Amino acid sequence: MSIWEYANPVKFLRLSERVLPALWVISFACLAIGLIWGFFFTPDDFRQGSTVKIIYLHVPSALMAINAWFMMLVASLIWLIRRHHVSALAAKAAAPVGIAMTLIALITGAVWGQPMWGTWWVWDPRLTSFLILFLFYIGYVALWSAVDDPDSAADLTSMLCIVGSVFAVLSRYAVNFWNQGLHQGASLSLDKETNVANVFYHPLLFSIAGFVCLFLALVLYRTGTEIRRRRMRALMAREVRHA
Amino acid sequence: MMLRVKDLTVARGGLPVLAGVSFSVDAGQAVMLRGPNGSGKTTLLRTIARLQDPVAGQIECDPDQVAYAAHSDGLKSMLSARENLRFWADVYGGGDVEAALEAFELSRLAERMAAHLSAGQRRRLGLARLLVVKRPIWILDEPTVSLDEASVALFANGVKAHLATGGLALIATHLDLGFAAERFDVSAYRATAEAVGLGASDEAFL
Amino acid sequence: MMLRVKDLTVARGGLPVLAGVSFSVDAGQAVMLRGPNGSGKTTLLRTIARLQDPVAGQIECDPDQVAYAAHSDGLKSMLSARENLRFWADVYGGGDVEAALEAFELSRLAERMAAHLSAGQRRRLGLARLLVVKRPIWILDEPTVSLDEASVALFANGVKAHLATGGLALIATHLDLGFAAERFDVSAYRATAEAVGLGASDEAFL
Amino acid sequence: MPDLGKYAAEVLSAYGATCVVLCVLVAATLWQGRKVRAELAQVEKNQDGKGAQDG
Amino acid sequence: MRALLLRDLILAIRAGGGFGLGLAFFLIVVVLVPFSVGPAPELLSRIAAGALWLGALLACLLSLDRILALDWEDGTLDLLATSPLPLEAALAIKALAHWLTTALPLVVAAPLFGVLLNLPAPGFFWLTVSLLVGTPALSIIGAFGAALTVGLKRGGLLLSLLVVPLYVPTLIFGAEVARRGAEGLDATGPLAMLGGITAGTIALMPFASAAVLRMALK
Amino acid sequence: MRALLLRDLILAIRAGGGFGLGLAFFLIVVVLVPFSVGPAPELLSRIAAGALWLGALLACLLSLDRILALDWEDGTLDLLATSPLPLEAALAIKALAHWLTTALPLVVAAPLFGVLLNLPAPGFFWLTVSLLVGTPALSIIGAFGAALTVGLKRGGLLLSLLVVPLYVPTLIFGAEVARRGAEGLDATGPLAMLGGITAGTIALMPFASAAVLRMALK
Ligand code: HEM
Ligand SMILES: Nc1ncnc2c1ncn2[C@@H]1O[C@H](COP(=O)(O)OP(=O)(O)OP(=O)(O)O)[C@@H](O)[C@H]1O
Ligand SMILES: Nc1ncnc2c1ncn2[C@@H]1O[C@H](COP(=O)(O)OP(=O)(O)OP(=O)(O)O)[C@@H](O)[C@H]1O
Ligand SMILES: [Mg+2]
Ligand SMILES: [Mg+2]
Repeated sequence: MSIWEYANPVKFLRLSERVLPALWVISFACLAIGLIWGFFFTPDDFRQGSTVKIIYLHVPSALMAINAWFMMLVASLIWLIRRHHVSALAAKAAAPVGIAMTLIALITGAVWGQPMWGTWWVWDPRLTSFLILFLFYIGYVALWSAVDDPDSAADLTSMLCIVGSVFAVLSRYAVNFWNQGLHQGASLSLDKETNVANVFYHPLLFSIAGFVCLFLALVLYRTGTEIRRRRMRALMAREVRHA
Repeated sequence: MMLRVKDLTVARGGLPVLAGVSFSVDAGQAVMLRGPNGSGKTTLLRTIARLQDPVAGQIECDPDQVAYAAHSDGLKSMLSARENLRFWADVYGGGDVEAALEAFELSRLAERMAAHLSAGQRRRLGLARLLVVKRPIWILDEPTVSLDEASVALFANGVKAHLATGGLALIATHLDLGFAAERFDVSAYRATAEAVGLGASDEAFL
Repeated sequence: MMLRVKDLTVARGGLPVLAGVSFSVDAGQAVMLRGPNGSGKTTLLRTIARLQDPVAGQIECDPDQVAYAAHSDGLKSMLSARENLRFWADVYGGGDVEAALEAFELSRLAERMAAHLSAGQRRRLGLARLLVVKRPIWILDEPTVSLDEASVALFANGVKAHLATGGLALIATHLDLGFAAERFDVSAYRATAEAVGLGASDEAFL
Repeated sequence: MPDLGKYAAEVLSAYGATCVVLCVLVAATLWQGRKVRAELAQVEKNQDGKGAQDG
Repeated sequence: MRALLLRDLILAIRAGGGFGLGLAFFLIVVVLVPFSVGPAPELLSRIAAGALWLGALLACLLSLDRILALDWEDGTLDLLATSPLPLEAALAIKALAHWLTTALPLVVAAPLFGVLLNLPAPGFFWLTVSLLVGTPALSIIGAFGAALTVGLKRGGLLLSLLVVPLYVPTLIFGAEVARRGAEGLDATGPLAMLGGITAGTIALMPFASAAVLRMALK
Repeated sequence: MRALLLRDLILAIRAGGGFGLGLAFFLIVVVLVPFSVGPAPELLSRIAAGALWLGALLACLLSLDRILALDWEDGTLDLLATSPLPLEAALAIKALAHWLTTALPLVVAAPLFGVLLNLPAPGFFWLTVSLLVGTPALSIIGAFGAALTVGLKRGGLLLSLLVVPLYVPTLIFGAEVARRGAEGLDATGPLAMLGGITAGTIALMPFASAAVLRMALK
C-alpha cells in the first residue's frame, strides 16, 4: 500500500477523522505542560529577568512559521508533479496557520525586544526576513482567494510558492548583506540559549512539541474542511448542470 | 489535412459539459456546431484549439495548423485596422494584408483606429485576421455576431474560398451563414451524471 | 407615452453620421432599426438615451422613462445572477427579480456568478434586467446577439408582453426577432457632405 | 502566580497576545469546519432527494 | 443609494480587491522604506511620520481606478447614468465606499506600522487623527480623478498623475500634523486647515465629479 | 518576435501609457517626498538615493499590469498562445518592451530628479549604474507577476502585493549600491550581486512565467 492512497479525498478524510482526536489531545497536553512548566516553574534569567519566559512562545512559533512554508512548498511540488488534489488543498489549508504563527513570532519578538533592545523593532536580518515571509504568506493567501477555479488556483499558487521560496532564500542573504555592520549585535538570543540550556530547555521542548502537534491538527482539520468545500462545489455544479 | 475528434470529453469549471463527442472534418469541408446556449460549444472549440486540456478522448489535428477566432477579436483599439492585421501577419509569417482588407471591404477604413469602428466593422476586421494567418484549420466561435447581411455574405465567400483551397472550418453558430454545410448538434452529447466519472478534476470529490 | 424624434442629426467622433432622422414610436409599438454595419444605429440609440447630445433636432421623450441596453450588459462577473438583478431592481426602485429570472429561464442559474455563464446565458441575464427596471421605453442595441432560437423566442415574448402593457421598444438589430414590427431603415439618412454644416463640433473648422 | 518583576507587562502581554491569536485561529478553524460540514450535509440531502425522484 | 453602497462593499470584499489589498500595499511601502534608505533607527524615526502619510496616500491613489473603471468596462456606468439615481449621489456614495474599504483600514493600521519605522511615541495619536481627518478628502478628490479618466484605456497611471497635484495640499497639512505631533510640537493649526480642506471637498467635489462624468460618457 | 516588440512599443507610445506616465509617476513620488518628510536639505540628501530607488521601483511596479492585462482583455493572449511564437519568447519580449518603455526612461531621468533631492555628487554615477543594472530584473520579475494575475478582475493591486516580496533582493542591492556610491564608499560588491540577480532572472524567469501563463489561460 502506497502513501499516495491518501491522495484520495475520501481515504484522507477517513484517516484524518481517526487521527485528529488524538492529535488535539496531545497538542493541548504538550502545550499545557510546556507553558505551565515554563511560566510557573522556571527561574528568571539573570540578565533577561522574567522575559525569558517568552521563549516558550517565540521560538516554537518562529519554527512553525518557517516549517509551514516548507510544508506548503512540498505540497505544491506534489500537486504540480502528481496532481493529487489533497496536497493542493493541504497547502491552502496550511497558509493561514502559517500566517498566525508568523504573527505570534512577530508579536512576541516585538514585545521581547522592548525590554531587551529598548525598541519594539529593529531591522535586524532575522526580523526583516521574517517580515518578508509574512508578505509572502499574505500574497499566497490573496492569490488563492482571487482565482475562482480551484484547479488553476492550485496551479498558480503552487508556482508562486516555488518561485517565492527561491526569492525568500535570496532575500535572506540580501538582508544579511544589507544590514552587516550597521546593526550592533542585537541577537543575544543565540548565546543566551546555550548558556542557560537545561532549566529552560525541557519545557521548551514540550512547548515545541505542542506547537508542532497543534499545527498538524489544524492543518489536517482545515484540509478536511477544504475537501468538503470542494466537494460541495462539485455537487452544486453538477446539480445546476444536470437539473 | 483533417480534423478528427474521438470520444472527447470536455470540462468547464471542473465539470464535464460534453462527453463522448466524435466527429471528423475533412479537407474542403465545413461543419457547423449547433446547440442551445450553454450547451458547451465554446468549451469544445477551446479544447480543440488546445487552450484547455480535454478530460478524455483524442483530438487528431496539428495544433500548428489551427487558427482560432473567439468572440473577442484580439484587436488593439489604439492601432489602425491595417496595423492590427500587419501584426498578426508578422507573427504568423507572411500573409497578404491588403488582400484581407479588400476581402472584407475594409480598405476604406484601413487607417481608422479599431476603437473607432462600429461593432460590425470590428467584427469584420477580426475575421480578416483569419485570411492573413494562412492556417488551413479554422475554428470559429460565433463569427457572424453583429454582422449585417452583406457582411455575412462576405464571410460566406471567405469560407468558401478557404474550403476550395483545401482548408477546413469548424464553426459554432446560432445563425444561418448562407452556405451549405454539415451540421453537428452538440446537445446530443451533453455529459450526464454518469459521464462525470470520467476524470474531470471534480470527479475525485463526488 | 411615446417617443418622437424630429429632424435629428447625430454625430460620432465629431462628424455627423445620420442627419434629418424623424420617426415616432407609439405606446404598444415596436420599431426595428435597420441599416448596414457602421450606418449609425448605435450612435442614434445612444443619443436618444441621452448618453450623448444631438447635433441638431429634437428628441421628445422623458429620459426618466427610458431603459437602455447596450451591447455590454453591465453585469458584474463577481456577483451571482440574482445579485446582479437585485442591484438594478434596487436602483430603479422595486421590480420583481424572481419573475424576471423566470421569464428568461435563469432560475436554475440564479446562484451562479455571472463570470461562469456562457455567452448566451449572460445575454439573457442582461435582458432580464429590462424586466426589473420597469421602464416603459426600451431602447435596445442588438439584444439577441449570441442567443439561440429558444432564447430569441423568450425575448420576443418579453417584448410582446411589454408592448401589451403599454410600453414601447426601439430595437437595433440585423436579425429576425420573430415578431411583427415596423422597420425603420437608417441608411436613408446617412449624413451627406452638406449635412456636415449642421453644427457638429468639427463644423467650425470646415 | 510567579513574581514577574518589572517585566510583568511584557511577559503577560506576550502570553495574552499569543493566546488570543491561537484561540482565534482554532475557533475560526472549528467554526468554518462545522459550517461547511452542515452545508455539505444539506447539499447531499437535496441531491439524494432529487435522485430518488428521478428514479 | 443603499443598494449601490452595499453592492460596492460586497464587490470590494468578494473581488478580493478591497480591504486587504490597499492595506497590503501600505505595508509594502512601509517595508520597502528601510530597504531603500537603510536601517538606521534614528534616520527612520525622523522620516517615519512622512513615510507613513506618503504610503497611505499612495495606497489610496492606486485603488482609485476601482471606483469607476470596472463599472465603465462592463457598461454599468452607462446604465447608472440613465437610472433615477442622481449622478452626484452615485459618485458621493462610490467615494464613501472607497473610503470605507480602503482608507479606513489604513487609518487603523497606520499606528501598527508606525512601530516598524520607530515612530516617536507622541506621533501615534497625531498620525491617526491626521489620517482620519485627511483621508476622506483623498477619496473624494480621487473620485473626481476617476471620473476624468474613465473610459481611457489603462487610465490608471494617468489618473495618478492628474490626482496627485490635487492631493498636495492634503498631504502637506496632513504630514505636517503628524510630523509636529511626533516631535511634540503643537499641531492644531495644520489640523484645522486639514479639516477645512476635507469639509470643502466633501461639499463641492461631487458636483464637479458628476459634471465631468457626464462629459466623459458622451 | 520583432513584430511583437514593435507593436508593444507603438502601443505604449500611442496609448499615452508608456514613456510619459511611468516617468510622471516617478516625478510624483520624488516631489511628494519633501512634502511628506519635510524640506530639511541635509535630511533629504541622506535619503535621496533610497527615495529615488523606491520611486523607480514603484513606477515600474504600477505599470506592470500593462504587460499582459490589455492583451488578455481583448483576446490577443488566447490568439498568441495558439500562434507559432513560443510563449517563453513572447513573455521575454513583452518584458523587454516594458523595460524599454518604462524603466529606461526612469534610468535616464533619475539623475535629473536627484538634483531635486540634493543627491550628493558622487551618487549620480552610481545611481544611474545601479538602476541600469537592476531594472531589467524588475521588468522580468514583473512579467511573472503579470502572468500570475492575468484574467483576475482588478488584478492590479494583487499584482503589486505578489511582486513586491520578489523585488526585495533587487531593491536591497540596488539601493545599497546607490547609497554607498553617494557616501563615497566602495559599491562594487553589491553591484556584482545585483548583476547576478539580473542575469539569473533573465535566464530563468521567462520559463516560469510561460508555465504560469499557460495555467492561467486554461
Ligand atoms: C519582532 C521581533 C523578532 C522576530 C521577528 C524574531 C524572529 C525569530 C525567528 C524567525 C527565530 C527562529 C530562527 C530559527 O529558528 O532559525 C527566532 C528565534 C529566536 N529568537 Fe527571535 N525574533 C524577534 C525578537 C527576539 C527578541 C527580542 C529576542 C530576545 C532577546 C529573541 C530571541 C530569540 C531566541 C532565543 C530564539 C531561538 C534561537 C535559536 O534557537 O536559534 N527574538 N526569532
Ligand atoms: N467556471 C464555470 N463553472 C461552472 N460552470 C461553468 C463555468 N463556466 C461556464 N460554465 C457553464 O458551462 C456550460 C458551457 O458553456 P459554453 O460557454 O461552452 O456554452 P456555449 O455552448 O458556448 O453557449 P453559448 O451559445 O451561450 O455561447 C454553460 O452551461 C455554462 O454555464
Ligand atoms: N470616434 C470616431 N471617429 C470617427 N468615426 C467614428 C468614430 N466612432 C465611430 N465612428 C464611425 O461612425 C459610424 C457609426 O457607428 P455606429 O457604431 O453608430 O454604427 P452601427 O450602425 O451601430 O453599426 P453596427 O451595426 O456595426 O453596430 C461608423 O461608420 C463608425 O466607423
Ligand atoms: Mg459560446
Ligand atoms: Mg452598433
